[in-house]
Amino acid sequence: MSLAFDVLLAFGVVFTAAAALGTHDRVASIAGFVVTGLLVALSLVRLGAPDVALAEAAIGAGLTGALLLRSAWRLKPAESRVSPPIDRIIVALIAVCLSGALAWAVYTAPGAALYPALVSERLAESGVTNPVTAVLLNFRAWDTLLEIAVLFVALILVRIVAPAHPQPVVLGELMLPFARIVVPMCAFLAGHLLWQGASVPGGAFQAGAILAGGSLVLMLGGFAVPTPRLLSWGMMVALLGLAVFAVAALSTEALTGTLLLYPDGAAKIWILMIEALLTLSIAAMLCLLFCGMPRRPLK
Amino acid sequence: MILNFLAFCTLVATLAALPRLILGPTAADRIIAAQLAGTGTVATLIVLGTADNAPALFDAALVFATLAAVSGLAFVALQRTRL
Amino acid sequence: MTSELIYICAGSGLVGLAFYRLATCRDMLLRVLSLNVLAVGIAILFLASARDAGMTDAVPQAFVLTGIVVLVAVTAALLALAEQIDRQRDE
Amino acid sequence: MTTVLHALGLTLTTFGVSFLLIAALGVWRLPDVLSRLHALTKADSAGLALIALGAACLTGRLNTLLTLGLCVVLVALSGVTIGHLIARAHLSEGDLE
Repeated sequence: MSLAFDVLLAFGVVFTAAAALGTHDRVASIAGFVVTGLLVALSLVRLGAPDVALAEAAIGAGLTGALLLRSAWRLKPAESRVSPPIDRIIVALIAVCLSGALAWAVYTAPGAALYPALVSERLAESGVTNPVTAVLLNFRAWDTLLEIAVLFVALILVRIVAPAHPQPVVLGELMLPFARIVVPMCAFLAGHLLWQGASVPGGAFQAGAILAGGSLVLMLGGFAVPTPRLLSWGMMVALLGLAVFAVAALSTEALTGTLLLYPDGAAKIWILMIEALLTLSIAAMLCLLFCGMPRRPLK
Repeated sequence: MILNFLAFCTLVATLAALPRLILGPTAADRIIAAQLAGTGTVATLIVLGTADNAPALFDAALVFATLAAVSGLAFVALQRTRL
Repeated sequence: MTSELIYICAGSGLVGLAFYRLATCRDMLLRVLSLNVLAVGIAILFLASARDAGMTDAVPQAFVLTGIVVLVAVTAALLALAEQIDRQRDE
Repeated sequence: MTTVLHALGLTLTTFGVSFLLIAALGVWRLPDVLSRLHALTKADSAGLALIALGAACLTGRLNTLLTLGLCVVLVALSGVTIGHLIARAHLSEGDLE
Protein backbone atom coordinates (compact mmCIF):
# COMPACT_ATOMS: atom_id res chain seq x y z
CA MET A 1 0.00 0.00 0.00
CA SER A 2 2.82 2.33 0.89
CA LEU A 3 4.44 1.58 -2.46
CA ALA A 4 1.20 2.46 -4.25
CA PHE A 5 1.17 5.73 -2.31
CA ASP A 6 4.70 6.54 -3.46
CA VAL A 7 3.92 5.69 -7.07
CA LEU A 8 0.78 7.84 -7.08
CA LEU A 9 2.62 10.72 -5.40
CA ALA A 10 5.52 10.61 -7.86
CA PHE A 11 3.10 10.44 -10.77
CA GLY A 12 1.12 13.36 -9.30
CA VAL A 13 4.26 15.49 -8.95
CA VAL A 14 5.28 15.00 -12.59
CA PHE A 15 1.73 15.35 -13.89
CA THR A 16 1.08 18.58 -11.96
CA ALA A 17 4.38 20.06 -13.10
CA ALA A 18 3.50 19.16 -16.69
CA ALA A 19 0.11 20.81 -16.27
CA ALA A 20 1.71 23.93 -14.77
CA LEU A 21 4.27 24.26 -17.55
CA GLY A 22 1.99 23.19 -20.38
CA THR A 23 -0.72 25.81 -20.10
CA HIS A 24 -0.64 29.43 -21.19
CA ASP A 25 -3.18 30.56 -18.61
CA ARG A 26 -1.31 32.52 -15.94
CA VAL A 27 -3.45 31.51 -12.97
CA ALA A 28 -3.39 27.86 -14.06
CA SER A 29 0.40 27.75 -14.32
CA ILE A 30 0.94 29.41 -10.96
CA ALA A 31 -1.74 27.38 -9.17
CA GLY A 32 -0.24 24.27 -10.74
CA PHE A 33 3.20 25.31 -9.56
CA VAL A 34 1.98 25.86 -6.00
CA VAL A 35 0.30 22.44 -5.96
CA THR A 36 3.49 20.90 -7.38
CA GLY A 37 5.40 22.49 -4.52
CA LEU A 38 3.01 21.02 -1.97
CA LEU A 39 3.24 17.55 -3.52
CA VAL A 40 7.03 17.80 -3.70
CA ALA A 41 7.07 18.72 -0.01
CA LEU A 42 4.94 15.65 0.67
CA SER A 43 7.39 13.45 -1.25
CA LEU A 44 10.28 15.01 0.69
CA VAL A 45 8.50 13.94 3.88
CA ARG A 46 8.32 10.44 2.40
CA LEU A 47 12.05 10.64 1.62
CA GLY A 48 12.78 11.28 5.30
CA ALA A 49 13.70 14.97 4.99
CA PRO A 50 11.01 16.83 6.98
CA ASP A 51 13.25 19.90 7.47
CA VAL A 52 13.54 20.38 3.74
CA ALA A 53 9.85 19.60 3.29
CA LEU A 54 8.91 22.43 5.66
CA ALA A 55 11.15 24.86 3.80
CA GLU A 56 9.83 23.72 0.42
CA ALA A 57 6.20 24.12 1.52
CA ALA A 58 6.81 27.52 3.09
CA ILE A 59 9.25 29.05 0.59
CA GLY A 60 9.02 26.94 -2.56
CA ALA A 61 5.24 26.78 -2.71
CA GLY A 62 3.94 29.70 -0.65
CA LEU A 63 6.29 32.63 -1.13
CA THR A 64 7.45 31.80 -4.66
CA GLY A 65 3.80 31.44 -5.64
CA ALA A 66 3.04 34.88 -4.21
CA LEU A 67 6.07 36.37 -6.01
CA LEU A 68 5.04 34.85 -9.34
CA LEU A 69 1.46 36.05 -8.90
CA ARG A 70 2.69 39.56 -8.17
CA SER A 71 4.68 39.59 -11.42
CA ALA A 72 2.11 37.70 -13.50
CA TRP A 73 0.02 40.77 -14.28
CA ARG A 74 2.97 43.09 -14.76
CA LEU A 75 4.65 40.85 -17.33
CA LYS A 76 2.89 40.78 -20.65
CA PRO A 77 2.61 37.37 -22.26
CA ALA A 78 5.22 36.90 -24.97
CA GLU A 79 4.04 37.00 -28.57
CA SER A 80 2.90 33.47 -29.20
CA ARG A 81 5.52 32.45 -31.73
CA VAL A 82 5.43 28.68 -31.51
CA SER A 83 8.65 26.91 -32.40
CA PRO A 84 8.38 24.64 -35.45
CA PRO A 85 7.32 21.05 -34.67
CA ILE A 86 10.61 19.58 -35.80
CA ASP A 87 12.47 21.69 -33.23
CA ARG A 88 10.08 20.67 -30.52
CA ILE A 89 10.45 16.98 -31.35
CA ILE A 90 14.24 17.27 -31.22
CA VAL A 91 14.12 19.11 -27.90
CA ALA A 92 11.68 16.55 -26.50
CA LEU A 93 14.01 13.74 -27.54
CA ILE A 94 16.97 15.46 -25.89
CA ALA A 95 14.89 16.03 -22.74
CA VAL A 96 13.85 12.36 -22.58
CA CYS A 97 17.47 11.27 -23.04
CA LEU A 98 18.56 13.71 -20.34
CA SER A 99 15.95 12.38 -17.90
CA GLY A 100 16.82 8.78 -18.60
CA ALA A 101 20.55 9.36 -18.29
CA LEU A 102 20.06 11.31 -15.07
CA ALA A 103 17.87 8.62 -13.50
CA TRP A 104 20.29 5.88 -14.55
CA ALA A 105 23.32 7.81 -13.28
CA VAL A 106 21.77 8.62 -9.91
CA TYR A 107 20.42 5.10 -9.45
CA THR A 108 23.67 3.34 -10.25
CA ALA A 109 25.96 5.86 -8.56
CA PRO A 110 28.12 4.11 -5.96
CA GLY A 111 26.73 5.11 -2.59
CA ALA A 112 29.65 6.22 -0.47
CA ALA A 113 27.92 7.39 2.69
CA LEU A 114 30.71 9.40 4.23
CA TYR A 115 28.85 12.12 6.11
CA PRO A 116 26.30 10.30 8.35
CA ALA A 117 29.07 8.73 10.43
CA LEU A 118 30.95 12.02 10.74
CA VAL A 119 27.82 13.97 11.65
CA SER A 120 26.59 11.50 14.27
CA GLU A 121 30.07 11.32 15.77
CA ARG A 122 30.27 15.07 16.35
CA LEU A 123 26.57 15.72 17.00
CA ALA A 124 27.00 15.62 20.78
CA GLU A 125 29.37 18.60 20.78
CA SER A 126 27.39 20.67 18.27
CA GLY A 127 24.99 21.98 20.92
CA VAL A 128 21.84 20.77 19.13
CA THR A 129 20.36 17.33 18.48
CA ASN A 130 18.80 17.95 15.07
CA PRO A 131 21.56 16.94 12.63
CA VAL A 132 20.34 19.31 9.90
CA THR A 133 20.48 22.32 12.22
CA ALA A 134 23.88 21.14 13.40
CA VAL A 135 25.17 21.08 9.81
CA LEU A 136 23.58 24.42 8.93
CA LEU A 137 24.66 26.43 11.95
CA ASN A 138 27.68 24.65 13.32
CA PHE A 139 29.61 22.35 11.00
CA ARG A 140 29.02 24.37 7.86
CA ALA A 141 27.86 27.69 9.30
CA TRP A 142 30.16 29.46 6.86
CA ASP A 143 27.88 28.34 3.99
CA THR A 144 24.86 29.71 5.78
CA LEU A 145 26.56 33.05 6.33
CA LEU A 146 27.33 33.30 2.63
CA GLU A 147 23.77 32.25 1.80
CA ILE A 148 22.41 35.18 3.79
CA ALA A 149 24.84 37.36 1.87
CA VAL A 150 23.40 35.97 -1.40
CA LEU A 151 19.90 36.86 -0.22
CA PHE A 152 21.10 40.35 0.54
CA VAL A 153 22.70 40.73 -2.90
CA ALA A 154 19.40 39.70 -4.51
CA LEU A 155 17.68 42.31 -2.35
CA ILE A 156 20.08 45.00 -3.55
CA LEU A 157 19.42 43.96 -7.15
CA VAL A 158 15.67 44.23 -6.59
CA ARG A 159 16.21 47.62 -5.00
CA ILE A 160 18.12 48.90 -7.99
CA VAL A 161 15.79 47.47 -10.63
CA ALA A 162 12.26 47.40 -9.30
CA PRO A 163 10.50 50.29 -7.63
CA ALA A 164 7.88 49.49 -5.00
CA HIS A 165 4.23 49.39 -5.96
CA PRO A 166 2.21 50.07 -2.85
CA GLN A 167 -1.28 48.92 -3.75
CA PRO A 168 -3.88 49.09 -1.03
CA VAL A 169 -6.55 46.46 -1.61
CA VAL A 170 -10.03 46.45 -0.13
CA LEU A 171 -11.04 42.89 0.53
CA GLY A 172 -14.11 43.13 2.70
CA GLU A 173 -15.18 42.65 6.28
CA LEU A 174 -13.99 39.08 6.75
CA MET A 175 -10.34 40.10 6.32
CA LEU A 176 -10.03 41.63 9.77
CA PRO A 177 -10.96 38.51 11.79
CA PHE A 178 -8.89 36.42 9.37
CA ALA A 179 -5.79 38.56 9.92
CA ARG A 180 -6.46 38.72 13.66
CA ILE A 181 -6.19 34.94 13.90
CA VAL A 182 -3.72 34.10 11.16
CA VAL A 183 -1.05 36.73 11.86
CA PRO A 184 -0.59 35.88 15.58
CA MET A 185 -0.65 32.20 14.57
CA CYS A 186 2.21 32.86 12.16
CA ALA A 187 4.26 34.62 14.85
CA PHE A 188 3.54 31.82 17.32
CA LEU A 189 4.37 29.10 14.81
CA ALA A 190 7.60 30.86 13.83
CA GLY A 191 8.70 30.96 17.46
CA HIS A 192 7.73 27.33 17.91
CA LEU A 193 9.68 26.23 14.80
CA LEU A 194 12.69 28.28 15.85
CA TRP A 195 12.78 26.81 19.33
CA GLN A 196 12.14 23.20 18.38
CA GLY A 197 14.60 23.41 15.47
CA ALA A 198 17.33 22.46 17.93
CA SER A 199 15.97 18.96 18.39
CA VAL A 200 13.30 18.15 15.77
CA PRO A 201 12.56 19.47 12.24
CA GLY A 202 12.37 23.25 12.10
CA GLY A 203 14.81 26.14 12.22
CA ALA A 204 15.55 29.70 11.23
CA PHE A 205 14.66 29.41 7.53
CA GLN A 206 11.29 27.80 8.06
CA ALA A 207 10.48 30.22 10.89
CA GLY A 208 11.54 33.20 8.79
CA ALA A 209 9.40 32.05 5.89
CA ILE A 210 6.35 31.66 8.14
CA LEU A 211 6.93 35.10 9.62
CA ALA A 212 7.20 36.54 6.11
CA GLY A 213 3.93 34.79 5.26
CA GLY A 214 2.28 36.52 8.22
CA SER A 215 3.48 39.93 7.12
CA LEU A 216 2.32 39.13 3.59
CA VAL A 217 -1.17 38.65 5.00
CA LEU A 218 -0.90 42.09 6.64
CA MET A 219 0.22 43.70 3.37
CA LEU A 220 -2.24 41.92 1.09
CA GLY A 221 -5.11 42.62 3.45
CA GLY A 222 -4.27 46.31 3.38
CA PHE A 223 -3.43 46.50 7.11
CA ALA A 224 0.19 47.47 6.56
CA VAL A 225 0.82 49.77 3.64
CA PRO A 226 4.45 49.43 2.52
CA THR A 227 5.46 53.07 2.91
CA PRO A 228 9.08 54.03 2.17
CA ARG A 229 9.62 54.51 5.90
CA LEU A 230 8.43 50.99 6.73
CA LEU A 231 10.51 49.56 3.91
CA SER A 232 13.68 51.21 5.12
CA TRP A 233 13.02 49.81 8.60
CA GLY A 234 12.68 46.41 6.93
CA MET A 235 16.01 46.98 5.22
CA MET A 236 17.60 47.74 8.61
CA VAL A 237 16.23 44.50 10.08
CA ALA A 238 17.44 42.60 7.01
CA LEU A 239 20.92 44.02 7.47
CA LEU A 240 20.89 43.32 11.21
CA GLY A 241 20.83 39.53 10.79
CA LEU A 242 23.71 39.56 8.33
CA ALA A 243 25.70 41.95 10.52
CA VAL A 244 25.14 39.91 13.67
CA PHE A 245 26.11 36.70 11.90
CA ALA A 246 29.29 38.33 10.57
CA VAL A 247 30.14 39.77 13.98
CA ALA A 248 29.55 36.34 15.54
CA ALA A 249 31.89 34.79 12.98
CA LEU A 250 34.61 37.33 13.76
CA SER A 251 34.20 37.02 17.53
CA THR A 252 34.42 33.23 17.38
CA GLU A 253 37.59 33.74 15.38
CA ALA A 254 38.90 35.92 18.21
CA LEU A 255 37.73 33.57 20.96
CA THR A 256 38.67 30.17 19.58
CA GLY A 257 41.03 30.93 16.73
CA THR A 258 38.75 29.37 14.10
CA LEU A 259 35.99 31.03 12.13
CA LEU A 260 32.56 30.00 13.47
CA LEU A 261 33.91 27.39 15.88
CA TYR A 262 31.82 28.11 18.96
CA PRO A 263 33.45 28.11 22.42
CA ASP A 264 33.20 24.81 24.30
CA GLY A 265 29.84 24.14 25.90
CA ALA A 266 28.30 27.43 24.78
CA ALA A 267 27.39 26.29 21.25
CA LYS A 268 23.66 26.08 21.97
CA ILE A 269 23.44 29.70 23.19
CA TRP A 270 25.41 30.98 20.19
CA ILE A 271 23.33 29.00 17.72
CA LEU A 272 20.06 30.08 19.26
CA MET A 273 21.05 33.76 19.33
CA ILE A 274 22.18 33.70 15.71
CA GLU A 275 19.09 31.77 14.63
CA ALA A 276 16.71 34.17 16.38
CA LEU A 277 18.18 37.19 14.62
CA LEU A 278 18.44 35.32 11.34
CA THR A 279 14.74 34.51 11.52
CA LEU A 280 13.81 38.20 11.75
CA SER A 281 16.28 39.08 9.05
CA ILE A 282 15.14 36.35 6.66
CA ALA A 283 11.51 37.34 7.18
CA ALA A 284 12.36 40.99 6.42
CA MET A 285 14.34 40.04 3.32
CA LEU A 286 11.61 37.79 1.93
CA CYS A 287 9.05 40.54 2.50
CA LEU A 288 11.19 43.16 0.78
CA LEU A 289 11.82 40.80 -2.13
CA PHE A 290 8.05 40.56 -2.46
CA CYS A 291 7.10 44.23 -2.28
CA GLY A 292 10.19 45.79 -3.88
CA MET A 293 12.06 48.81 -2.61
CA PRO A 294 11.25 52.50 -2.96
CA ARG A 295 13.45 54.28 -5.42
CA ARG A 296 14.86 57.61 -4.32
CA PRO A 297 13.74 60.40 -6.64
CA LEU A 298 16.62 61.70 -8.76
CA LYS A 299 17.61 65.21 -7.80
CA MET B 1 -2.88 -1.05 7.08
CA ILE B 2 -6.28 0.64 7.04
CA LEU B 3 -4.58 3.94 7.77
CA ASN B 4 -2.18 3.44 4.88
CA PHE B 5 -5.15 2.84 2.64
CA LEU B 6 -6.81 6.00 4.00
CA ALA B 7 -3.63 7.98 3.30
CA PHE B 8 -3.77 6.67 -0.25
CA CYS B 9 -7.41 7.78 -0.51
CA THR B 10 -6.56 11.31 0.74
CA LEU B 11 -3.85 11.55 -1.89
CA VAL B 12 -6.38 10.46 -4.51
CA ALA B 13 -8.71 13.22 -3.31
CA THR B 14 -5.84 15.74 -3.53
CA LEU B 15 -5.02 14.75 -7.08
CA ALA B 16 -8.70 14.68 -8.06
CA ALA B 17 -8.66 18.47 -7.76
CA LEU B 18 -6.25 18.70 -10.68
CA PRO B 19 -8.67 18.27 -13.60
CA ARG B 20 -10.52 21.36 -12.40
CA LEU B 21 -7.23 23.20 -12.10
CA ILE B 22 -6.39 22.44 -15.73
CA LEU B 23 -9.88 22.76 -17.24
CA GLY B 24 -11.56 25.29 -14.97
CA PRO B 25 -12.83 27.99 -17.28
CA THR B 26 -12.44 30.92 -14.85
CA ALA B 27 -9.63 31.88 -12.50
CA ALA B 28 -11.97 31.27 -9.56
CA ASP B 29 -12.25 27.58 -10.48
CA ARG B 30 -8.49 27.21 -10.51
CA ILE B 31 -8.10 28.93 -7.15
CA ILE B 32 -10.77 26.60 -5.73
CA ALA B 33 -8.87 23.58 -7.05
CA ALA B 34 -5.58 24.83 -5.56
CA GLN B 35 -7.29 25.43 -2.22
CA LEU B 36 -8.72 21.90 -2.23
CA ALA B 37 -5.30 20.46 -3.07
CA GLY B 38 -3.84 22.41 -0.11
CA THR B 39 -6.47 20.99 2.24
CA GLY B 40 -5.79 17.55 0.77
CA THR B 41 -2.06 17.72 1.50
CA VAL B 42 -2.75 18.82 5.09
CA ALA B 43 -5.12 15.86 5.49
CA THR B 44 -2.60 13.49 3.89
CA LEU B 45 0.08 14.63 6.32
CA ILE B 46 -2.23 14.11 9.30
CA VAL B 47 -3.22 10.61 8.18
CA LEU B 48 0.40 9.72 7.38
CA GLY B 49 1.48 10.99 10.79
CA THR B 50 -1.12 8.75 12.40
CA ALA B 51 -0.20 5.75 10.25
CA ASP B 52 3.54 6.03 10.95
CA ASN B 53 2.91 7.14 14.53
CA ALA B 54 5.06 10.24 13.87
CA PRO B 55 3.49 13.29 15.56
CA ALA B 56 6.27 15.44 14.06
CA LEU B 57 4.24 15.34 10.85
CA PHE B 58 1.40 17.17 12.61
CA ASP B 59 3.70 20.17 12.98
CA ALA B 60 4.43 19.95 9.27
CA ALA B 61 0.68 19.84 8.66
CA LEU B 62 0.32 23.04 10.69
CA VAL B 63 2.95 24.77 8.54
CA PHE B 64 1.20 23.57 5.39
CA ALA B 65 -2.13 24.87 6.70
CA THR B 66 -0.67 28.31 7.44
CA LEU B 67 0.94 28.54 4.03
CA ALA B 68 -2.23 27.32 2.31
CA ALA B 69 -4.06 30.20 3.98
CA VAL B 70 -1.42 32.73 2.91
CA SER B 71 -1.18 31.54 -0.70
CA GLY B 72 -4.95 31.32 -1.04
CA LEU B 73 -5.21 34.91 0.12
CA ALA B 74 -2.42 35.91 -2.27
CA PHE B 75 -4.31 34.33 -5.15
CA VAL B 76 -7.49 36.24 -4.39
CA ALA B 77 -5.88 39.56 -3.43
CA LEU B 78 -3.45 39.75 -6.33
CA GLN B 79 -6.20 38.69 -8.67
CA ARG B 80 -8.32 41.65 -7.56
CA THR B 81 -5.62 44.28 -7.96
CA ARG B 82 -5.82 43.68 -11.68
CA LEU B 83 -9.58 44.08 -11.89
CA MET C 1 15.42 0.80 -2.62
CA THR C 2 12.31 0.64 -4.83
CA SER C 3 10.68 3.72 -3.30
CA GLU C 4 13.91 5.66 -3.91
CA LEU C 5 13.82 4.53 -7.53
CA ILE C 6 10.29 5.89 -7.88
CA TYR C 7 11.34 9.29 -6.59
CA ILE C 8 14.49 9.26 -8.71
CA CYS C 9 12.24 8.76 -11.75
CA ALA C 10 9.99 11.63 -10.60
CA GLY C 11 12.96 13.94 -10.06
CA SER C 12 14.54 13.22 -13.43
CA GLY C 13 11.11 13.55 -15.05
CA LEU C 14 10.83 17.05 -13.58
CA VAL C 15 14.30 17.93 -14.86
CA GLY C 16 13.45 16.74 -18.37
CA LEU C 17 10.13 18.57 -18.37
CA ALA C 18 11.71 21.82 -17.21
CA PHE C 19 14.46 21.48 -19.81
CA TYR C 20 11.92 21.01 -22.60
CA ARG C 21 9.94 24.04 -21.46
CA LEU C 22 13.03 26.22 -21.07
CA ALA C 23 14.07 25.39 -24.61
CA THR C 24 10.72 25.85 -26.33
CA CYS C 25 9.05 28.71 -24.50
CA ARG C 26 9.48 32.46 -24.96
CA ASP C 27 7.24 33.57 -22.13
CA MET C 28 9.36 35.05 -19.34
CA LEU C 29 7.13 33.94 -16.48
CA LEU C 30 7.01 30.36 -17.74
CA ARG C 31 10.78 30.35 -18.03
CA VAL C 32 11.19 31.39 -14.42
CA LEU C 33 8.64 28.72 -13.49
CA SER C 34 10.60 26.07 -15.41
CA LEU C 35 13.78 27.12 -13.65
CA ASN C 36 12.02 26.57 -10.33
CA VAL C 37 10.74 23.17 -11.43
CA LEU C 38 14.27 22.25 -12.55
CA ALA C 39 15.67 23.13 -9.12
CA VAL C 40 12.94 21.18 -7.36
CA GLY C 41 13.64 18.13 -9.53
CA ILE C 42 17.33 18.28 -8.70
CA ALA C 43 16.46 18.59 -4.99
CA ILE C 44 14.37 15.41 -5.18
CA LEU C 45 17.17 13.59 -7.01
CA PHE C 46 19.70 14.74 -4.44
CA LEU C 47 17.65 13.62 -1.47
CA ALA C 48 16.57 10.33 -3.04
CA SER C 49 20.20 9.43 -3.63
CA ALA C 50 21.14 10.53 -0.10
CA ARG C 51 18.93 7.86 1.45
CA ASP C 52 20.68 4.93 3.00
CA ALA C 53 18.95 2.17 4.97
CA GLY C 54 15.96 4.30 5.91
CA MET C 55 18.05 7.27 7.07
CA THR C 56 18.60 10.44 5.06
CA ASP C 57 22.03 12.04 5.15
CA ALA C 58 21.97 15.42 6.95
CA VAL C 59 24.56 17.17 4.76
CA PRO C 60 22.62 16.94 1.46
CA GLN C 61 19.52 17.98 3.40
CA ALA C 62 21.31 21.13 4.52
CA PHE C 63 22.50 21.77 0.96
CA VAL C 64 19.00 21.45 -0.47
CA LEU C 65 17.60 23.70 2.26
CA THR C 66 20.20 26.33 1.35
CA GLY C 67 19.34 25.83 -2.30
CA ILE C 68 15.64 26.45 -1.75
CA VAL C 69 16.30 29.72 0.05
CA VAL C 70 18.76 30.90 -2.61
CA LEU C 71 16.27 29.88 -5.30
CA VAL C 72 13.57 32.21 -3.98
CA ALA C 73 16.08 35.09 -3.99
CA VAL C 74 17.09 34.25 -7.56
CA THR C 75 13.43 34.04 -8.58
CA ALA C 76 12.71 37.46 -7.12
CA ALA C 77 15.76 38.96 -8.84
CA LEU C 78 14.86 37.37 -12.19
CA LEU C 79 11.29 38.60 -11.97
CA ALA C 80 12.47 42.13 -11.16
CA LEU C 81 14.76 42.02 -14.20
CA ALA C 82 11.99 40.63 -16.41
CA GLU C 83 9.65 43.43 -15.34
CA GLN C 84 12.35 45.95 -16.13
CA ILE C 85 12.85 44.44 -19.60
CA ASP C 86 9.11 44.64 -20.23
CA ARG C 87 8.99 48.27 -19.11
CA GLN C 88 11.89 49.23 -21.36
CA ARG C 89 10.29 47.46 -24.29
CA ASP C 90 7.20 49.61 -23.79
CA GLU C 91 9.08 52.89 -23.91
CA MET D 1 -11.09 1.56 26.39
CA THR D 2 -8.18 1.81 23.95
CA THR D 3 -9.96 -0.53 21.52
CA VAL D 4 -13.07 1.64 21.63
CA LEU D 5 -10.96 4.77 21.09
CA HIS D 6 -9.12 3.07 18.24
CA ALA D 7 -12.33 2.00 16.52
CA LEU D 8 -13.80 5.47 17.01
CA GLY D 9 -10.67 7.06 15.56
CA LEU D 10 -10.71 4.82 12.51
CA THR D 11 -14.41 5.50 11.92
CA LEU D 12 -13.98 9.26 12.21
CA THR D 13 -10.95 9.27 9.91
CA THR D 14 -12.80 7.14 7.36
CA PHE D 15 -15.73 9.56 7.43
CA GLY D 16 -13.39 12.51 7.02
CA VAL D 17 -11.58 10.92 4.10
CA SER D 18 -14.85 10.11 2.37
CA PHE D 19 -15.93 13.75 2.86
CA LEU D 20 -12.70 14.82 1.18
CA LEU D 21 -13.18 12.38 -1.71
CA ILE D 22 -16.76 13.53 -2.25
CA ALA D 23 -15.65 17.17 -2.15
CA ALA D 24 -12.95 16.45 -4.73
CA LEU D 25 -15.56 14.77 -6.91
CA GLY D 26 -17.82 17.77 -6.44
CA VAL D 27 -15.12 20.27 -7.39
CA TRP D 28 -14.39 18.20 -10.44
CA ARG D 29 -17.94 17.54 -11.66
CA LEU D 30 -20.25 20.33 -10.44
CA PRO D 31 -21.33 22.77 -13.14
CA ASP D 32 -20.50 26.30 -11.93
CA VAL D 33 -18.20 28.27 -9.63
CA LEU D 34 -20.58 28.77 -6.73
CA SER D 35 -21.57 25.10 -6.46
CA ARG D 36 -17.91 24.09 -6.64
CA LEU D 37 -17.24 26.55 -3.84
CA HIS D 38 -19.96 24.84 -1.86
CA ALA D 39 -18.21 21.47 -2.30
CA LEU D 40 -14.83 22.96 -1.32
CA THR D 41 -16.03 24.42 1.98
CA LYS D 42 -17.36 21.02 3.08
CA ALA D 43 -13.89 19.52 2.68
CA ASP D 44 -12.25 22.45 4.47
CA SER D 45 -14.51 22.42 7.49
CA ALA D 46 -16.10 18.99 7.99
CA GLY D 47 -13.61 16.73 6.20
CA LEU D 48 -10.45 17.96 7.82
CA ALA D 49 -12.08 18.35 11.25
CA LEU D 50 -13.23 14.72 11.22
CA ILE D 51 -9.80 13.51 10.07
CA ALA D 52 -8.05 15.51 12.79
CA LEU D 53 -10.47 14.25 15.44
CA GLY D 54 -9.87 10.69 14.30
CA ALA D 55 -6.10 11.21 14.34
CA ALA D 56 -6.32 12.64 17.86
CA CYS D 57 -8.26 9.55 19.00
CA LEU D 58 -5.76 7.23 17.33
CA THR D 59 -2.60 8.82 18.73
CA GLY D 60 -4.23 9.37 22.11
CA ARG D 61 -1.87 12.07 23.28
CA LEU D 62 -3.02 15.40 24.61
CA ASN D 63 -0.25 17.59 23.16
CA THR D 64 -1.02 16.52 19.60
CA LEU D 65 -4.59 17.67 20.18
CA LEU D 66 -3.46 21.32 20.29
CA THR D 67 -1.53 21.05 17.03
CA LEU D 68 -4.38 19.28 15.27
CA GLY D 69 -6.93 21.75 16.65
CA LEU D 70 -4.90 24.70 15.36
CA CYS D 71 -4.63 22.98 11.98
CA VAL D 72 -8.39 22.58 11.75
CA VAL D 73 -9.04 26.16 12.84
CA LEU D 74 -6.59 27.55 10.30
CA VAL D 75 -7.85 25.52 7.36
CA ALA D 76 -11.50 26.18 8.21
CA LEU D 77 -10.81 29.89 8.62
CA SER D 78 -8.90 30.19 5.37
CA GLY D 79 -11.59 28.16 3.59
CA VAL D 80 -14.29 30.48 4.87
CA THR D 81 -12.42 33.70 4.08
CA ILE D 82 -11.17 32.66 0.67
CA GLY D 83 -14.53 31.19 -0.26
CA HIS D 84 -16.16 34.49 0.67
CA LEU D 85 -13.62 36.51 -1.30
CA ILE D 86 -13.91 34.28 -4.39
CA ALA D 87 -17.69 34.45 -4.29
CA ARG D 88 -17.63 38.23 -3.86
CA ALA D 89 -15.19 38.73 -6.71
CA HIS D 90 -17.19 36.36 -8.87
CA LEU D 91 -20.50 38.11 -8.19
CA SER D 92 -19.11 41.61 -8.60
CA GLU D 93 -17.62 40.68 -11.96
CA GLY D 94 -21.10 39.63 -12.98
CA ASP D 95 -20.01 36.72 -15.12
CA LEU D 96 -22.62 34.37 -13.78
CA GLU D 97 -23.13 32.00 -16.65
